[in-house]
Amino acid sequence: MSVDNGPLIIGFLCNWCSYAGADMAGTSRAAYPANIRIIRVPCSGRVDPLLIVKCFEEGADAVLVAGCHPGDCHYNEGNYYSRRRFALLRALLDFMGIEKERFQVEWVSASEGKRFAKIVTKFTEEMIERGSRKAS
Amino acid sequence: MPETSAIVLEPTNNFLSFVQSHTGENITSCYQCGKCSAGCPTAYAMDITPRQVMRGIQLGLKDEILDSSAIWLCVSCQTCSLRCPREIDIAKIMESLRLFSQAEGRPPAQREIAVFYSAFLQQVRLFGRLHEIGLAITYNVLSMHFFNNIKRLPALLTRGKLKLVPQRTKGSSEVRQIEARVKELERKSS
Amino acid sequence: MHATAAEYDVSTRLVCQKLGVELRELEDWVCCGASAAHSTDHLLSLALPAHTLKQAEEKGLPLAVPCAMCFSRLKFTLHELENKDTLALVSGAVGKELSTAVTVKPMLQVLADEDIPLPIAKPLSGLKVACYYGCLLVRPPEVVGFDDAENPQTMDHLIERLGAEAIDWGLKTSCCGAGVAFARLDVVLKLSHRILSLAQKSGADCVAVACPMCHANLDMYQKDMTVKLGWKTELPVLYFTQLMGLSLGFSPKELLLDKHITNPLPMLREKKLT
Amino acid sequence: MSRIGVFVCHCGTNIGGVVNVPEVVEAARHMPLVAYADANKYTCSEVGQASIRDAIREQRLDRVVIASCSPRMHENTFRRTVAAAGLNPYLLEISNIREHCSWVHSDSKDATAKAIDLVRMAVAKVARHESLLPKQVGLTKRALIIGGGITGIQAALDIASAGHEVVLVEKEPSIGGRMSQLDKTFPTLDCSACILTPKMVDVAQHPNITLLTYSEVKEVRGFVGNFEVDILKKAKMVDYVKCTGCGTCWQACPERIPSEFDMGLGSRPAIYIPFAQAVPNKPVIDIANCRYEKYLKWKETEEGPEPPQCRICEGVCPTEAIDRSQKDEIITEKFGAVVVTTGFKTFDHSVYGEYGGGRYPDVISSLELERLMSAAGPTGGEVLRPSDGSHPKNVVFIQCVGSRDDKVGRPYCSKVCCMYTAKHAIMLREHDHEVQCYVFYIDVRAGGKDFEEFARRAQDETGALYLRGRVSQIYQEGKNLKVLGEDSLIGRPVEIEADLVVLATGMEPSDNADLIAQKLNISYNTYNFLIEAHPKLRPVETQTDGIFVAGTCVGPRDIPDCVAHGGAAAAKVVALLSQDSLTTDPLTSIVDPMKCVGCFACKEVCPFNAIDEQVTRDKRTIASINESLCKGCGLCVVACRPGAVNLRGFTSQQLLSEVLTLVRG
Ligand SMILES: Cc1cc2nc3c(=O)[nH]c(=O)nc-3n(C[C@H](O)[C@H](O)[C@H](O)COP(=O)(O)OP(=O)(O)OC[C@H]3O[C@@H](n4cnc5c(N)ncnc54)[C@H](O)[C@@H]3O)c2cc1C
Ligand SMILES: Cc1cc2nc3c(=O)[nH]c(=O)nc-3n(C[C@H](O)[C@H](O)[C@H](O)COP(=O)(O)OP(=O)(O)OC[C@H]3O[C@@H](n4cnc5c(N)ncnc54)[C@H](O)[C@@H]3O)c2cc1C
Ligand code: SF4
Ligand code: SF4
Ligand code: SF4
Ligand code: SF4
Ligand code: SF4
Ligand code: SF4
Ligand code: SF4
Ligand code: SF4
Repeated sequence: MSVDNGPLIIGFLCNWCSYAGADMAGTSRAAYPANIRIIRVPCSGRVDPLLIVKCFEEGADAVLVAGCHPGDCHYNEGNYYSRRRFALLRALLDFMGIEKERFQVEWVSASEGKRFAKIVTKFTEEMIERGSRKAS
Repeated sequence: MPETSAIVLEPTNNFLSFVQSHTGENITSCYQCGKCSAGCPTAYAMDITPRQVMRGIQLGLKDEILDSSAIWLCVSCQTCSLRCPREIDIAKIMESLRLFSQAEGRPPAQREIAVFYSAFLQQVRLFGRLHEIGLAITYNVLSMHFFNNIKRLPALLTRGKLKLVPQRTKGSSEVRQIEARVKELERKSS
Repeated sequence: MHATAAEYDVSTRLVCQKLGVELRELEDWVCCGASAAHSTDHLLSLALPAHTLKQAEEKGLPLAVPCAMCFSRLKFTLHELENKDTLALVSGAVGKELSTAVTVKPMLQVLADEDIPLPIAKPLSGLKVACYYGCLLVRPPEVVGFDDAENPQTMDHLIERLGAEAIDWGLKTSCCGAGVAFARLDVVLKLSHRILSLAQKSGADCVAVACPMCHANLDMYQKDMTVKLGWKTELPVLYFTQLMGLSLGFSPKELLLDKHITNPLPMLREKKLT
Repeated sequence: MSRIGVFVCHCGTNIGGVVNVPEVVEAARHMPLVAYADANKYTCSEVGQASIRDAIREQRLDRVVIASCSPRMHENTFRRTVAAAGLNPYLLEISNIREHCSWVHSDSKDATAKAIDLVRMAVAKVARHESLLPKQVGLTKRALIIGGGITGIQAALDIASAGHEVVLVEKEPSIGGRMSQLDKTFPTLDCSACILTPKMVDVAQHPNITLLTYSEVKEVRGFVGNFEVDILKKAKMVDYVKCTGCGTCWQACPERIPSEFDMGLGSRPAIYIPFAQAVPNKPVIDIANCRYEKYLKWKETEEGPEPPQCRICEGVCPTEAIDRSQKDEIITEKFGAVVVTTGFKTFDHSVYGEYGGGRYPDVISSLELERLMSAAGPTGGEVLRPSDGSHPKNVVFIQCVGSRDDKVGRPYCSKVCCMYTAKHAIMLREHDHEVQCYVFYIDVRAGGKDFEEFARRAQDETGALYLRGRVSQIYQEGKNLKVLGEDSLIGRPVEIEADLVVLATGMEPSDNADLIAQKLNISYNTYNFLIEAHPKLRPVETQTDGIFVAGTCVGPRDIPDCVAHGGAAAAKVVALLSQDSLTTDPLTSIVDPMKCVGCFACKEVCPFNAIDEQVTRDKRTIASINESLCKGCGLCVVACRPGAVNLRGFTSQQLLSEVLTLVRG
């Protein structure tokens, strides 16, 4: 892991909306902290809650999942399933002793570059405040 | 609206947020279609129509609204709320505006109506239910006919035996107690 | 709820007796405060009706309310008490634990119940009636939960069962001016005049009402309308319970039909109903 | 053992200005399985691409990572690049170090560290890529069009003219849709029938078009290029081969039923064509209302009074075309593409109790007015009040009825009613110079070529009084109607005594639009309007390949827009059908038959019905994925407990390896 300063955040971004939104943040040069590492997935519904648990197990400090706004899903209803799954996951994380604030789900559209940058900035700041999981 | 100079709009509209938060109604969503005023039985007699009341709130024209005759001429008939295409409860807002206006101690634009309302409450306070003579004294513009035949105001219960209980006024002391508690609660919350 | 008029009171009791609907008056009801209270103090406007509701609840009986304004306030109160915070607050004011487990019905709904047989002695045939519900009996629908808010039918069906004809007309639920009569008689005159003249134009012999305040506004000021608005005739305004009473065989005197300001007796005589 | 090549792009200074590219290249050289790493100034340039192709050949690379801009930018370009060097195009992974790195971070050290991480993740992922082959599937070069309004007619004609076969299914006995009910059309006031009828006739005569009227789509199976559709042909009881459309039967039929076409203002016989210019111009027997059919029904039970045995039509028909032996019939046809053009109906204003709830005969809808104005309508083109047949002089129009109203659950604007109301005001005045029109509006929406000029004409030239405000109540007073509104510009209530009130009722989708959508597996919104793939950029496509939508079934629009829309859908269909085979994206899910336990949790979540049941040789029922339908969303993968499904290109192993590489470093 080469994030020397601060928390490591893994971001799962759906290809059609949020990944494109992150691209848009780039195109509009909307800066945000460099702690996040983005993994492209076709749909937020492709993100297996178990994989997120794995991220935490392996020592990631935080996980962000971002998908299309409800109703805008490229696959009609993928994000509807993910919403339900992640609600359950949150309860599970709590149970596992991982603060549920370290896991965040956001809906970011392809045009919301600035918003994406804001979300990441805020999330990173919160995680810096919370400190590294290893340290605590 | 009785304003002769241009309306100077402030970037923050405190009146709008105040009314919205106290009524829980989204006044911003009023698109000024006028259906409320069109169906309002008393709009013709108001200085500004219910639609203009909504617009006035949107613009933050507190004085014009709270001093208007409109809020006092509203008879709470609910026609406007029933039909508003944006589902705004205008009648509820009008009611709240009357309260706000009174709370600020503004002289009501329709004095007679306001006086009637308080005379009315005075009656309830004294007798638990309406007493026509008392009301006649308190409110001197009384038409005698109106309360002429009133004996009692029965909330009647179905089922069981028909058992008419002579009128009692035990209620009135209860009203005074309730009022005292209301005052107390309101004092605490403000 | 200003008070109930004797005509209404007496005719309701007679009709109930005849139909075997038994009424018990709450010993201790408190005036709801009507528009006066809710115009000036929100908490009080809830606390007064809540007090009445509480009594009915303690008796475990449904409330049959003869006054539209009163009915409206009671229903509003019930509606607002659905909110837990409000419930707690108002309970504090009334000084008793309140609940929303009370059935509140307008008298009209109670008496129009099709399950109650009507032993008609004298069908009101040939009588054309404009049923007037007023605004508050049916509004707002999500609060009162009674009949259609724009074109209610309860009273019309009842009137037809009495053998009369309920005319279709467009101002069944238009406001008569309610409580502003004292302060702004001009407003009430205008509104009531519009209602009466439409009823008459639509062919009605009389207007049937279900609320003392509606009755007062429509019945009392017809002379003033003649002076101020050129209202040329008269149109009797009766309580629906009086019409029920007539068809059930009570005499006009028993029903206090002679007490109205606008005398309905000539019309009833002409229709051979007295 | 893989030999992975890593190519890091400078993008001029776009990347190179922030990320230390040489450092990334150096780090890449030390990553596992990496055989070669290099930098490029502009990778996407011809020079850049050539250097990749050369390296693949010279270094015998079998997998490639390109660290550059977003894959959404150049993934397809670079797939072609590696394919040109003989590699499978799917053995490529792109690492986004521009949009997600150099453009959003300014600290060179952080950005470089991040870029190295991103490359490391791509390397780990690419090592697990497989060679994938896009599949070729054949296609049926025929199109199905559902709904024969102006939109469907236009689409049918355009596709047929491009040389493809078209089947047009229409549920009514004639095509033409709503436009055939209109009198004149804004903004030019052409006669609707005059411009529509020739098109309807073209449809009937086009050698490539098969017209199935009085028919409905029952079931749809298959996928793009290969749909199989069951179509219900309702019994017409008339043999169209024998029938000459002479009209003797419908003139002789004694039965009278309110005419749907005339909005109930006129009547029609039981054997009928809906209107004079109907296409086909041959009748159907309305079984529910035909006297003889009623008699036959009665015969079965002999309950109640015996109806007359009419059969007059049979007696008069010169060609013996009446055929009572006809039964409803279901046919199955194959298509490569489907266009839905099921159109609209108007909002039922009887929910507005304050406007009389449908009780007042002289409160009519605009579509009813169209019928009253039409020379072929029930009054022969004279506008007469339904109540007493008199000529109305004071006419009130109310706009936005059943539109822009949350109270009735229709918050949207119906787009055409401002314009057609202006049209009505102009035309009523043309019919009768003494008519005074009043138009209650909230806004006059006249966006469109020549529209504002047209709407102004209504106000400037006809003396129509436009009043800004929504009407609150209408009630009958004597013979006339009292209309209560507010003039919101002056801020006072207004009352108008009207002879006739016309409600500009809004548009809503035809009945059963939602059921059609379900059959086709396309989406629809809360009002049942069908949802396009993208509201701006893919207006006639849907999320399901090969299914297209056009016209008012998608949202309110006028005739010019419907024609353009129908044409646009046709162009998409033609582009599809002009291919000889279809290439399917190989990034689909796949089931491991050994792991599948047949629970079908996957099938439940699949938004595209891509999962079928299949019986294995050892008689187990397991899931199998139809690659032509699968869109690669991966929902099934997550749903599958035993881990039997995987998504190519985004396998669970690949995502995990990205995570592990990242966290473990
Ligand atoms: C009163 C009024 C006046 C108007 N005036 C004008 C004007 O002047 N100018 C203008 O440009 N626009 C005008 N319009 C708008 C115009 O009518 C529409 O834009 C146009 O007719 C829509 O055409 P369409 O093909 O999309 O739908 P439709 O005309 O509704 O056609 C849909 C067809 O599909 C059929 N169908 C429906 N469901 C099925 C099914 N399940 N299976 C098979 N078939 C089915 C229907 O029977 C119908 O034939 C007016 C609209 C109204 C209401
Ligand atoms: C401020 C503003 C905001 C807008 N916002 C939206 C919005 O949010 N959503 C929306 O849907 N629409 C919006 N629009 C409308 C949208 O911009 C247009 O609908 C759309 O861009 C038009 O595309 P076009 O291809 O027809 O024309 P253009 O974009 O004008 O393209 C025409 C092209 O032709 C070229 N050209 C011109 N003459 C010649 C010639 N003689 N030879 C060769 N080339 C030539 C021009 O250089 C140009 O590249 C907005 C418009 C404006 C002005
Ligand atoms: S009816 Fe509703 S939307 Fe229309 S003006 Fe009144 S408050 Fe506003
Ligand atoms: S509630 Fe008040 S404002 Fe609304 S219509 Fe009735 S009188 Fe007018
Ligand atoms: S490949 Fe992308 S990053 Fe590289 S030069 Fe081209 S645009 Fe820039
Ligand atoms: S009479 Fe016979 S041929 Fe003529 S239209 Fe009727 S069915 Fe056809
Ligand atoms: S049998 Fe009679 S009713 Fe039936 S279609 Fe023929 S003529 Fe008409
Ligand atoms: S087009 Fe005009 S009339 Fe129709 S809904 Fe929109 S604004 Fe209202
Ligand atoms: S969810 Fe998995 S195990 Fe169940 S049927 Fe689908 S592929 Fe098979
Ligand atoms: S990947 Fe998506 S579309 Fe494909 S089979 Fe699985 S759920 Fe269906």
